[in-house]
Amino acid sequence: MIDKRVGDLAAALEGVGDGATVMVGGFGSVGQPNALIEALIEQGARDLTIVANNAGAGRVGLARLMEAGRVRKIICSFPRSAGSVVFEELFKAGRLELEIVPQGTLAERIRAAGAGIPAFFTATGYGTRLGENKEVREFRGRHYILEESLPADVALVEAWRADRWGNCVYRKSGRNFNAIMATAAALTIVQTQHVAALGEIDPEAVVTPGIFVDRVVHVPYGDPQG
Amino acid sequence: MIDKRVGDLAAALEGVGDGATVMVGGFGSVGQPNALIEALIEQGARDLTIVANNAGAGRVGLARLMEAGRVRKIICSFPRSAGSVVFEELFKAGRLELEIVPQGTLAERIRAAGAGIPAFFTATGYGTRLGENKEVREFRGRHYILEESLPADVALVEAWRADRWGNCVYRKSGRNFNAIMATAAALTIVQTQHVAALGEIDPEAVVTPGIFVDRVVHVPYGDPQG
Amino acid sequence: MMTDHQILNRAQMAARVAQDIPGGWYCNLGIGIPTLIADHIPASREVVLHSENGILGMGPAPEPDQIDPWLINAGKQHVTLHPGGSFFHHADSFAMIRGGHIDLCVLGAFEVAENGDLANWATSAADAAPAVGGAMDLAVGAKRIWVVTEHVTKDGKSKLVERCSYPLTALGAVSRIYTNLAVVDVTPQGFVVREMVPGLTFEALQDRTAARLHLPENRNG
Amino acid sequence: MMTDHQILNRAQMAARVAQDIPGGWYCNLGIGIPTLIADHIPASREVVLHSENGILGMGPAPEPDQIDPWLINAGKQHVTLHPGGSFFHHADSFAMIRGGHIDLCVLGAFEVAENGDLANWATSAADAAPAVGGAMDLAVGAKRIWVVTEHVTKDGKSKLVERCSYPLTALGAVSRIYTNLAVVDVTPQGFVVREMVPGLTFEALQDRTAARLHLPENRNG
Repeated sequence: MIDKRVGDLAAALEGVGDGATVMVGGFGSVGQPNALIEALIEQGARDLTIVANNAGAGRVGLARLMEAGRVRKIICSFPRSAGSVVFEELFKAGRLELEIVPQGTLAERIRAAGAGIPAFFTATGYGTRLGENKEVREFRGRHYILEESLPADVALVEAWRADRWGNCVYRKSGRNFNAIMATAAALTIVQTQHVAALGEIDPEAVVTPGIFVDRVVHVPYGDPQG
Repeated sequence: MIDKRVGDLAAALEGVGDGATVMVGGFGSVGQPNALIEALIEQGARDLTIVANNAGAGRVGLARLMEAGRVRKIICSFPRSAGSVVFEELFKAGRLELEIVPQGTLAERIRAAGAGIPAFFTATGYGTRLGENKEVREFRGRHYILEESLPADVALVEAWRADRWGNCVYRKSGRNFNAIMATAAALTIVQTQHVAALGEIDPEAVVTPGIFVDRVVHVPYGDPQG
Repeated sequence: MMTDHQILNRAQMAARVAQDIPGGWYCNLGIGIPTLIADHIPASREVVLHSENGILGMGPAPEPDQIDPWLINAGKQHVTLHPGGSFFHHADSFAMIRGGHIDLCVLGAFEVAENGDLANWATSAADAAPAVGGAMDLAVGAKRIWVVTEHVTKDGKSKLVERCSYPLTALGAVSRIYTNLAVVDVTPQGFVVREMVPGLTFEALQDRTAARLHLPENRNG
Repeated sequence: MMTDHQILNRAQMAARVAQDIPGGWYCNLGIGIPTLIADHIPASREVVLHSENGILGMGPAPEPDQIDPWLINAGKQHVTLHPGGSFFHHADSFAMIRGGHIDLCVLGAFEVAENGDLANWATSAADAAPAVGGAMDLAVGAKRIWVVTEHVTKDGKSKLVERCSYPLTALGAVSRIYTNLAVVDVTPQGFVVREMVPGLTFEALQDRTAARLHLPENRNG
């Protein structure tokens, strides 16, 4: 019987290695896999590359992971936001490598990794600083730059409901990066607010089919804060 | 008030021009926009390029459109199937141009057109006849070929339910090419089995958001035949 | 030089943009003044708002006791959803943007050049960590880009320029600019003034603009 | 040359493949003999079947009075859906395939070469209109490709060859072949025979095979 549910957060994070590239879902406070991030801090993996839309806020979650010195590099679209104090400190001190990617290119690079597309052309960034040193090509009279896919070793995902096969649905704006990151990692770990019985999620409404999911841990975390 | 519903099939097909590239959804008999195809035959546009998975069967629908001499070229993955008699006749007679595309590459080229990606690399077809004369590039030790996006002038789509904003859901294996073709055409025309009131379709379960849809025509067509 | 003319405040600028958005358009409204535009579109006019974090059919901010913590816009503010709205993931959301399905995107700007170049994400070439977000994708992807911004910075520098000095967001992207003083089209001939606040002269507007302004041809001819 | 050995029929070949599919795998079964494999996976072993027309968790053919006309597989046969199944569109379906998420794809073949090259879509280089379907995507995308096929054609020609003569589907794709006579692994050393039907000798199998066969190293050593 396929049962991807694991008993606790420690089991969910087992085997994440030093040097891993870790995707972290969420946008703003919605859909953040906070329990998995906390568990990753406990777990101890170092020298991580984080892929996320933001670079953390306050001194909790992603920011705490960074403050603990466990992040070597961050790949994101919006590092500076209200309360990104830890990022600011580390970046100024030269202790954090940064790769800024336009949000749509970030999303498409992640989707491409999940879809077996190693590279694609996009108009986003052409003629700008973020397009420098990238291959330029014209299609139908317009200029585009080549972007490569962005795969990860691990994806940390927050779902609203998941079943033992790993099928997931999300809640409102909590779908965001979670659904695409789930497809792009060698090890996809889901923290879910609710566990559904197999067959309870409408087959027409499954957002992440279980094929993309490796582990499911039940964390009735409650509503996003802030 | 946004109301994309039109009164009849003639209004749905209005303005489709000679020489148009027309996408036709469906896989096997499921999700075929049969009423729209019949209406396209009535409508009279000629010299069409058809994008579809198959090249028609029997002497109805797509096959009848082809038999009427209205199709210049077909882009598909599986031209020869049980009952593709019209295709065989026209192709042998040299009266039909054919572009064969692997099914996944066809799907991705359509999706790319809808997503503003002019070209992408894929391993599919590398080293085969269908990869000949295509740019080859190595990424991370593996060979890929470059494929361009495939946009269309018109997409003919069959949905299960649609509302006046054009939001669509499909039924079981009827989603197939319909959902991606809806994103890739300048004019997307939906024939729907059922019309839903606005807000009746669960926002979490909308497959084709109305932004992609131009016209909706209510055709309670019934179950797929065969 | 003082002139006796009106200066639009932020709400008035937003209202002015809202006037020009026809029903049926799919729009993405950026952070800042653009976000305010939604409040000035009459409820009778159906304009479908897109938010890049995966929402189509976004409604106004909820009453404080009606907040749904799971529903925020790209500016991280709580919002609502209209009937007919839908949710989707980030790749699908930016497929809508990049694929040219959004009729209009309204953005703020640091600078707009007379060739339509837009600079709105980084204030200095030396800033190694500017936050780009979805600005570049929106600027290349939407069918039309309008900018809404004060005509000059707090230091009195014109935001309408011959060539951008800040790092670019996109080339030739902007087609219209709404400022607190004027509505200016970006045309192949450069900036064309379509409208000015009452009491403002063309010359006074030109004085505050670091690129040449033109009057529409029918007013010249 | 007659030998007194068993020859597996189609159902037996399918059953033999089914033996080797562990629970928990995501599998795509091609048209023909591969489709029959599903009937030989015990219900107690959860194997999740994928169909490229947008189904995961496909169940067996329905009873005639239970047919759902909206649910067909890639071979256009009516099927059912297991609890836990899901539907998706063609781009998402092939993202699963191309993205390496399918553990196993079992396909038929015209020819398999000792370097793993597969030819299973066109029977002649001169055929201008062969139907490729999803074969090329599956052959490059699934984590492993097994072929199930008769060992020789109706005309007695070996389907296991040194180099394919038919148009290729994919290079170096196949890792294992199940025939009506043997189970053969494709290794860097070429074809290695893992299993033969009772009564068949290695020499007799080699006689029917147009490429050199090897025995596993542990049987050689």
